[in-house]
Amino acid sequence: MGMPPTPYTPDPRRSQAWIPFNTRSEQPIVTGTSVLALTYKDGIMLAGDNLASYGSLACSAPRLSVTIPSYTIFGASGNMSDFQYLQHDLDNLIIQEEVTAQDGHQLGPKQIHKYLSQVFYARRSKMDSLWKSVLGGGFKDGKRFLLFVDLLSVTYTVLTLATCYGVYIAQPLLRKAFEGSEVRKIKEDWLHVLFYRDPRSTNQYQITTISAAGPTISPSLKLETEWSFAESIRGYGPQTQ
Amino acid sequence: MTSIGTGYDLSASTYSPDGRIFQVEYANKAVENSGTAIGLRVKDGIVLAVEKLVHSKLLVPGANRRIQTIDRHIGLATSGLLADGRHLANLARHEASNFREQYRAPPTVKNLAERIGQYVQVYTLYSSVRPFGISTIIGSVDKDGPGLFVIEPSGVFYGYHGAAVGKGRQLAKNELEKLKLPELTTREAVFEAARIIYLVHDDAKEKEFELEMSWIGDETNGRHVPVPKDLLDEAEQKAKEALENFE
Amino acid sequence: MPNMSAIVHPQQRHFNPYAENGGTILAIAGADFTVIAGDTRQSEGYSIQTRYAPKVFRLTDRAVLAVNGFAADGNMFVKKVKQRLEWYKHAHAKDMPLRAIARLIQTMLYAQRFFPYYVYNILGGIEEDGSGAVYSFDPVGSYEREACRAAGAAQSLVQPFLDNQIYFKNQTAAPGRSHPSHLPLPDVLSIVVDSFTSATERHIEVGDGLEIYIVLAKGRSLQGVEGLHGLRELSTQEDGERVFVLQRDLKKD
Amino acid sequence: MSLCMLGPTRQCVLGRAASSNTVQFYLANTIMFRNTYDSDNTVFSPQGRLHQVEYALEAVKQGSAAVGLRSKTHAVLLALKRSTGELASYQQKMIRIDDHVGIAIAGLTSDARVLSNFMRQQAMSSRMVFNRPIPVNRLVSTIADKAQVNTQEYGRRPYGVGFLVIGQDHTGPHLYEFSPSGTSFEYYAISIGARSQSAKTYLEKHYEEFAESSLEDLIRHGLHALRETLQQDKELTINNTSIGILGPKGEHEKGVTSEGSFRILEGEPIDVYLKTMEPKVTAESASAPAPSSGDEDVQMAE
Amino acid sequence: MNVDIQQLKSGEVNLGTSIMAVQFDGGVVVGADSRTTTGSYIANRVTDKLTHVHDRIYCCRSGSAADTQTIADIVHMSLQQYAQSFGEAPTVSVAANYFQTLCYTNKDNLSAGIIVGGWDKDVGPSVYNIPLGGGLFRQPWAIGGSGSTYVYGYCDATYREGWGRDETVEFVKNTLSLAMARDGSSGGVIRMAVITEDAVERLFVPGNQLPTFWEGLEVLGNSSGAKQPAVEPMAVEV
Repeated sequence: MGMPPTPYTPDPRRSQAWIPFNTRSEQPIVTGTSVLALTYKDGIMLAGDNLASYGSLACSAPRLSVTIPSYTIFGASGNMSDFQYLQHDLDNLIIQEEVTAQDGHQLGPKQIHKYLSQVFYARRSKMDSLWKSVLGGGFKDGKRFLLFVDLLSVTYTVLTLATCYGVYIAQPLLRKAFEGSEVRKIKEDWLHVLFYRDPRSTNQYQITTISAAGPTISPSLKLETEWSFAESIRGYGPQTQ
Repeated sequence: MTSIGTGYDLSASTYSPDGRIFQVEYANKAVENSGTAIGLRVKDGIVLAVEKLVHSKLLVPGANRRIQTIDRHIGLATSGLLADGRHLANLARHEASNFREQYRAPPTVKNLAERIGQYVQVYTLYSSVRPFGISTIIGSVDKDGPGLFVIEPSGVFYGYHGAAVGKGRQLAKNELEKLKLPELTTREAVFEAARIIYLVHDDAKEKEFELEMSWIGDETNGRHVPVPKDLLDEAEQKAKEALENFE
Repeated sequence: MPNMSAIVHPQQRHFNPYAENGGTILAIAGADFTVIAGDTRQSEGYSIQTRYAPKVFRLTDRAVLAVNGFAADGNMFVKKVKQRLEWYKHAHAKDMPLRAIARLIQTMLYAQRFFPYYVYNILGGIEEDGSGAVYSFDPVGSYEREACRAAGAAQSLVQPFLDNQIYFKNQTAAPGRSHPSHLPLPDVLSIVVDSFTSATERHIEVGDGLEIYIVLAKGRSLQGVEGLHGLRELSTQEDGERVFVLQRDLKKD
Repeated sequence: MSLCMLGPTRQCVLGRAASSNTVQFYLANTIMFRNTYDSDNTVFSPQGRLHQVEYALEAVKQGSAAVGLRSKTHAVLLALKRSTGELASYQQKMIRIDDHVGIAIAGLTSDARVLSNFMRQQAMSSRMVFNRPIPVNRLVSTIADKAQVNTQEYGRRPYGVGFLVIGQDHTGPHLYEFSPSGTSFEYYAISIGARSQSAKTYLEKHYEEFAESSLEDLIRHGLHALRETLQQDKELTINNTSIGILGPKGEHEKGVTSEGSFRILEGEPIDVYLKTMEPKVTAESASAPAPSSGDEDVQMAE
Repeated sequence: MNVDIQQLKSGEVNLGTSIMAVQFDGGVVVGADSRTTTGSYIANRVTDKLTHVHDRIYCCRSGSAADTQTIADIVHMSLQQYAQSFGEAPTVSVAANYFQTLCYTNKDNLSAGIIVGGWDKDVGPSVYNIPLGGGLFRQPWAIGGSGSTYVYGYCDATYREGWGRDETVEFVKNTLSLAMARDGSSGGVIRMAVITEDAVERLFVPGNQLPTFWEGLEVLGNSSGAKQPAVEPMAVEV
């Protein structure tokens, strides 16, 4: 009908079918930034700020979660809606695997890690990734365990972990100091650095821990910050007034 | 029994000339022959108890549970064919999970009883299936407070303050009627339930039995869990004493 | 809404389902043994994700598989191979022979021809005739049996070294003598350790730890490496082929 | 074993009932024969029983016996293998499901193969998704649930096989019985198959000793129980006996994994265990009543 | 005939919008402007973006008109079914979750930012925000649409807990009018609905009676009263 030929565009209704790479449009929209995690003497500690960013617009939302009654805590960076989906999915899993069975065979952090990696792998193989990275930890049968899964289902476990900006800013410090006794203090120091340097972060944060005593999750806490040194700064070079 | 040999009792899809469906009645027989199950709906919670007949002393005590958990806050006890009970429990779990998926909220026990009732009823319609050989007690504390329902093999379901199914149901109902259920606490109800199960158990005819109990209430944080060992022991002890005094 | 232009009209984003997680693997076949090794660093770009992520896996008492490339695919692939082997064991009440595992891996890789597992596999072990064997694969299943092979990030550094040390390329034998066709186990182990030490020096994605698996033919001894520090046996049978693993540190910088 | 193994007299009734369509025939026969409520699994008898299911339980009893028992550390299965003749090999009575689960079967071998394959799939998917050995109780429940469907829908027959399942998890070893009625129970010790009641009597007499028994003692008890199911002139031999073990390596064993994975012993390796058996007191066994072929363990209702 | 979907998308009718919902003690006030655009053309200047989905539950729609209408219709139907099968009105949370599920599962193909507000007997008034991408956030107040970015600061500075109906209506009216003034894609009239246990009351502010604020100087200098020096031609040296 006299229309110029158009280049191939995928039909969204055929999303089940094979789609060549680079044609699917997808991106995270409401996102969360760094989460930090470390192994300490008695268990695992996670920290993250309470910020969901909509582009550069800031909203507040918690990003840490405890799966009860199992032995796992987790936090997430990336798409907030995918985080909520995952919370819901894990809740269903816990009901199915633990609550209704009530036979003492509870899923430990290692099992949850495996499960998450399977979910993430299935989604990335459908070219429909859960656009986020999950970082979690757990404590079961006297053993502590830190886990990581990202949108490509790349998984690993180490003693200290961080996502987003945290990888570059906090992780080197984490690695050096992780066996220190005042873990909470260390955590706050890193959150400081992150707040000062990550434009998508805030000074309100939460900390969650898991140990032999079980999981805990803090209320929203506020980071005291230091700006007074800035008052006397003038210009960028020779300027003095 | 007038039904036998008429030929009208061989299929769930056949009425007798006087309008009865014998297969459903026979299914009820399967229930009437098996261990009693009771449910108490009280002021602040629910207690379920079953008389678990032990057919061999080689069985591991406490291992073969007959009360099942459907969702965090929902429990289910059946009397009748054991395997049918598991089938229905799995169905109920499926329904509960569907409800959560759709409404992102925990299901109420009334919703579930309704869905289970519909499912059971379908098995009374066709010759290609048989009715469920179980009566089901389902209980929960949900947003509407404590709720207790019984689903019969015919698919009908009713709400109760106190429910009893199985072999000793008549005696159990008499006992339940004597109680002021809406005034009892869940903890008190545990003792009453234990006493009733011990009372209706007929040791002259029956082999050994095991008492299995679960509860939902403020003390369990709204969750359906087995009654803790120490409380169960205490309730059994009291029940045995009561039985001796009774006799 | 902020950036309406960016958000309301979804941008064409390039979702790449693959990542490159670094590391290097190699395998060398001897006359009656095979050595399969890999480093344990896992990285993405310039950041090290973990210093210990195994890349070499025992499949049976006579087969060991090393995988390298995209870690998620690698882990999934190994798991699937293991499950196929489990079914084989259910059906035949014995472990699958090495050459059959090699063929199985070829089939499994090619089945994903149009959305490949982005992994390079090296399978090492003992054949039914008792000889050491190494099979190397490309991501879509092309494979061949070789005497030695390196793959992964530092392939271009390690393979020429192996060519020289194992195949004696660019070496002239002393007059009247010829190169041996197979090296003894202690020599092979030092070549493996040297390969990884050098690769760690010159390649940023290699390092942290080294895992060396040794598979011995039925009835063969460890040929003088018994006393090695940290040598652990993984065999399930005492009278068949035997598998050992040896762990060594590599530089962590 | 063959598929046609239901009680011969009932089979005859079935055949005739099926060939006649007249109501009169039914009327006449309900008086003469036991009932007409046993021809398919979607019919309850007036007593609320499911005869087809009960017959399936009979099919289990046609199979040779299997015995299972456990201690605090081990679970073992012992089974009697039949051979159809001098030239034939012995049947397979035990199947490995996973490292931590094994089963012994009695009844229709072909049904057992379908169900055991299903169990293997379940076990593997648990390892795939959670990297966890499947909890044994859940594994047994899944096949019980599968079997229940065959007791309720037309056009199917209940499975004709019973299993003894042993498995171990972090709470130790376990023993379960699965039956075609769709139930599963956990036992300290139990037997299924032909003349299993005799074995059960032995087990009931001794089960309190099992918890603290060594593997060797446990096997000896198992062999004693299994022997009770033999016909007068028969003996347990290395050819007709299978032993399945779960738990740490025993005195006479070689090449057992550190987790104590499931292994099946057949032939020569079991000789050492057969030798530990105490000779049977013939006088007592002669006076023991022959096990009835009644339905003492038909347990649909409970 | 080939149809380029991307081209269709760019030509579709958009609710370049200012929408809002605020919770107060006895209920919720929802509000919206009335402008609908196709590109730079105002397709409808008196749109009603407050959509009834159940007796005491409304949603405010932003994004593609077609997408959000379809979603609202589906949720409307689902809530009717809910009320029929359970014999009671759905909660706002149930409605919000319906929206969330639709927006999340189809996030790649939809442009829809929705705010749900209403009253139910379980929790009283509540407001849920479902931005692009399909997350679900319960908030005491929510603003959305392209106009909202201009008034976040105003809302943060002004909103107080414990307000009654009238203060809340005033807040919504002012916020929307400020947003409409700054956002070219918003405009027209203000429509509001006050949802309480007893009733839903519709409020309307015509485009010529919007609250006004500082609006700049119409012609630079005129309103300041200061004398401007006369403009003279530049002196040029010859």
